[in-house]
Amino acid sequence: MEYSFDVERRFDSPAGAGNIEAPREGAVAHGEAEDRSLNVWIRFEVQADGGTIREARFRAFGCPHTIAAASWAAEALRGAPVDALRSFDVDAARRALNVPKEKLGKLLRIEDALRACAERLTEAALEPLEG
Amino acid sequence: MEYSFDVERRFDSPAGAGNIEAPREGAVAHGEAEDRSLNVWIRFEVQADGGTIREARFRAFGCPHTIAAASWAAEALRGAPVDALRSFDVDAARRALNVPKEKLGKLLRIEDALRACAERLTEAALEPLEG
Amino acid sequence: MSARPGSATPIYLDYAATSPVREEVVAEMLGCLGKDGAFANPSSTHALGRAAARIVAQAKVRIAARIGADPDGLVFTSGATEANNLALVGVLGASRARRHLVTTLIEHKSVLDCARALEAKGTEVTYVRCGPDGIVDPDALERAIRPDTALVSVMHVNNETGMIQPIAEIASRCRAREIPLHVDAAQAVGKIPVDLRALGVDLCSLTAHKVGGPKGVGALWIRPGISIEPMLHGGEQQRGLRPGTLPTHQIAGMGKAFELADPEVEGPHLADLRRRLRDALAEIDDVHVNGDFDRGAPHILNVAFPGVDGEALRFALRGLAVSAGSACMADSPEASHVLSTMGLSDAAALASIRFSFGPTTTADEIDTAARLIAEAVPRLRRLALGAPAWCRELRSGRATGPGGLR
Amino acid sequence: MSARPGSATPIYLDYAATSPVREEVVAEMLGCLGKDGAFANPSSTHALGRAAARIVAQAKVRIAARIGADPDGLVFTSGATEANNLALVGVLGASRARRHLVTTLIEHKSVLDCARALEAKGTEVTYVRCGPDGIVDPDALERAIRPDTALVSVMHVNNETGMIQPIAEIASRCRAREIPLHVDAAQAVGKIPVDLRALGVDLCSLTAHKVGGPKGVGALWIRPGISIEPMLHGGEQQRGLRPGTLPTHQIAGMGKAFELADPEVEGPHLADLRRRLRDALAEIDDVHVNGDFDRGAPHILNVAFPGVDGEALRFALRGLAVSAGSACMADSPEASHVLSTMGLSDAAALASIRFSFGPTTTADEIDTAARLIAEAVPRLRRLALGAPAWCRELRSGRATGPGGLR
Ligand SMILES: Cc1ncc(COP(=O)(O)O)c(C=O)c1O
Ligand SMILES: Cc1ncc(COP(=O)(O)O)c(C=O)c1O
Repeated sequence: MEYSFDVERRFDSPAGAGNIEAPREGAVAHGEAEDRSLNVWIRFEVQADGGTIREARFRAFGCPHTIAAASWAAEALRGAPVDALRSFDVDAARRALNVPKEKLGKLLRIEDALRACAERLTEAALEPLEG
Repeated sequence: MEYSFDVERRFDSPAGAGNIEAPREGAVAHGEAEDRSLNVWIRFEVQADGGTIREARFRAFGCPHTIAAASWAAEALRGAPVDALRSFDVDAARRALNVPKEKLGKLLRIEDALRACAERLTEAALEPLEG
Repeated sequence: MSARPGSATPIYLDYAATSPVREEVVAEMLGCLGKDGAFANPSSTHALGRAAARIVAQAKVRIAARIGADPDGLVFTSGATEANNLALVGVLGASRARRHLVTTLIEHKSVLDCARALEAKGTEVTYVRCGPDGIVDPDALERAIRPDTALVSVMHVNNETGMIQPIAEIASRCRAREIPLHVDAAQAVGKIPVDLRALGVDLCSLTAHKVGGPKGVGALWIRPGISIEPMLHGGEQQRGLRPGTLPTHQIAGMGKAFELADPEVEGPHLADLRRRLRDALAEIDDVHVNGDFDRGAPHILNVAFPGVDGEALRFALRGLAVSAGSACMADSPEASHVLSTMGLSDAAALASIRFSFGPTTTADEIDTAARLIAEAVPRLRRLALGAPAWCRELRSGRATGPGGLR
Repeated sequence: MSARPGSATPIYLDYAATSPVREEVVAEMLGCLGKDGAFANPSSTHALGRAAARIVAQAKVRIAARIGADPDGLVFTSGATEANNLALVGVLGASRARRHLVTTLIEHKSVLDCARALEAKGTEVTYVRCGPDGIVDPDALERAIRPDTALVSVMHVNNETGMIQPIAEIASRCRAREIPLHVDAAQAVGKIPVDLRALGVDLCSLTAHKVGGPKGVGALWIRPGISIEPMLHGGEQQRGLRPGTLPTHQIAGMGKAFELADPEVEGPHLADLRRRLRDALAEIDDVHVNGDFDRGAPHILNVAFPGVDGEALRFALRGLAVSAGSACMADSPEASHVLSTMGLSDAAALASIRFSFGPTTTADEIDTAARLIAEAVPRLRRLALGAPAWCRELRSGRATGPGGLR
């Protein structure tokens, strides 16, 4: 298996890993995805501020490429419109990080987890308007 | 194939090789034997003096062991009673020269050639009595 | 610190995959290469050929001495893979009436895949399981024997777990039923005493490169009287059982390596290293030795680190040269068939690492390795906090039959 | 004079049996042996394994360049014997409908014996004869092809006579009928240009030890798209076609040897030596080159000395390391099947000697050899004065069919 320098760097210190300290109840939405046959599980947490993603964090059980791509995604999403959770293209991450094509199956679980976040965010995203 | 020192020596300078200069008509008898499948041909010449072999010489197309054994036989027969031509035991030569057992088939042609000499010698051997 | 991730030379803990060639072995090999050496064809009858043949004969004596066997029974091959294939295909091929093979689920791929190939051509094969400890039960094996069994094939030391199989017990049962026993001793030689005469083994596969000899040479030892057919045809070398120009330098190297690989001399050091690593890893939570520590060969320690992804773990430990399972399936994402047969979950099997040691491995290297592991495993587990149970469980309830092997 | 009978080191004129390993090749091999070298298993995914894999890849490029082929088509084996077996058994095994093999009566034993073994398992084999010049007629070969022919196998350079076979002509005929062509190029590489792309060959057997590389390693080159089954099973190395730990040092050595064995560089020297020996021997009565001198590879001269026994001749010439026929039948008293097929009498075939040369052979060595022969042959002929005609005749009227081969 080949690992690019970027994968190596993000694997060794994965920016965006961890949980978000929720500023208040409901402000953080999470989403998970897994594929047992591919030995991968991913969880994302996102905190939205109106229509904008203020913070995104992940946890992962997965290969170095998965971890690196999740880290890339967490950073890319920060400051993006919440729509980006649904439209996130993990293949862009794959290309940016020079991840071999055969890893796409695992990486797609990142899209699933982000979509799951978006599902939950619909409710939570209302909050800032109220607050 | 293994060659003992004695085989080597006799092969390099085969004592007893060649023909006998016949002192007079009929004094020398010859005998031949061959086995084409074993790639061997042997010819012996013997000169008898009464009941005694005065001289024995050979020629051979054959392996080093055959040549060495023929040389051994030629020397061993010199001075022996003519009966020795029939009773010559090539296996004694084989053992004396340390020739591998599997060569016995070829070596037995030496006995055949000597017996063929003996056949012819019966007439010639009369000569010395007359002379 | 040369062992840090990304640094040039990792710590080599993969001796079960292959070993560096010992200096004395290199010297022996060099004596057979150049124009002043014994480079000639050992089958040539001229003086130079006979000089090479004497070296081959000497190597046979050395090899046979290490395994307690008669040198004449040795047939050189390109390694244990070929020896295993020759044993199975050769004995089954020579057997007319008996068309049944008994082997185990924990054999090296070269036995298992060969058995599969024989199945495709009409041989019936019974694959005996091992226990959760990775050891085959001689009684279970005996029950698999049938009146039409032509051969039993069991490895001596498993290449993934290092578990020593009860060959003496299995051999006595085979002998009682007059069934030839083939033993793959690739991982046993030099690590534990091997005495084919005492064990009563009929065929034995050997390889040089696991004991400081060169890669690409091995042998099948065959007890006189065993019926066996060649796999390769051509030329009269090795009584026609295995033609091809004999690689003198390889054989000489194997001979020297076997001479030097004395388990009495080298075993204690290996066993110390193994215990040291086990003790150091015991400091980390939820770490498990695969197999029965007390019944393992001294050079292999296979450890499960549940809760982390196997590939991530190996990448985190890229300062160590180690294998997941065996090198011959190194690039495959499948869980080891051996660990699966022992009942490990797929995730835990994938998160298992085989550490293996050689005579030049040092305690320092073990300590550095343990430190790297003690950093990597908790870090990766933290990253996976909240992951579902399947990511963390050690054992699966599932049984694996031969169908699950590939 | 070191070349005298009985002296310690004979003059080596048996390069077609095997060759000393070149110094540069030894250096390359040494880089893959010790702990500081690329000793790891090339299939291991760790950094050390990948370093070894890169060496294997480099060797493939070098080997492929020498034969004008794509490196990806190379499958490493233990030598040309195994490569020949793999080609025949593998292609016939993969072929369902077609069960016919065409080969020739002058092939190496590893092809002929393998063809016999296939016959025993139901393959039909046609053995094409050669002419009295030792060369196979492409038309005769074409006539042997049938609609159910699965493979044609013809060697490039004969190992006994050195005769170059008309591979390009044979290949174009095979291509026209869409039958794969296997070529055993063991004796061709490094001696004459080999360009598989230009020739249109589909499978090609190679070996390292005939060109200054190590014994015990070779390869089968396979054109993409050719259906072939493995002979050995186990592990995924080499796409499953030939499992077993790759012997990095052997492969690296083969790569270097193939790089150095350039017929453009070394051929002229070999050709000079060959002509020199032929001219010197022409001074002796009744001496005959076996084959067509002008169509032979530059490293082999096979000469018949009718009127002497072959074994006696070789013993008289024990100051020379030479072979009667090929080394793989060196200990057998049978006449060479190749020379018999060419029509030589048994006695003349037995009294034939293969002289073969390498890059380090000198003109002085040739001259000494010629002198020894000029002494030995007349002496042995004198000793056999009066022998019957069969001892002296060069040719037999007899034709040899495949039944006469063993
Ligand atoms: C138990 C066992 N058998 C067989 C083999 C195959 O040996 P080789 O690489 O010599 O073909 C190995 C190692 O690869 C092994 O560990
Ligand atoms: C033409 C030919 N084919 C095949 C072989 C066998 O090669 P190897 O010794 O590598 O098995 C040889 C030499 O022995 C040969 O000359």
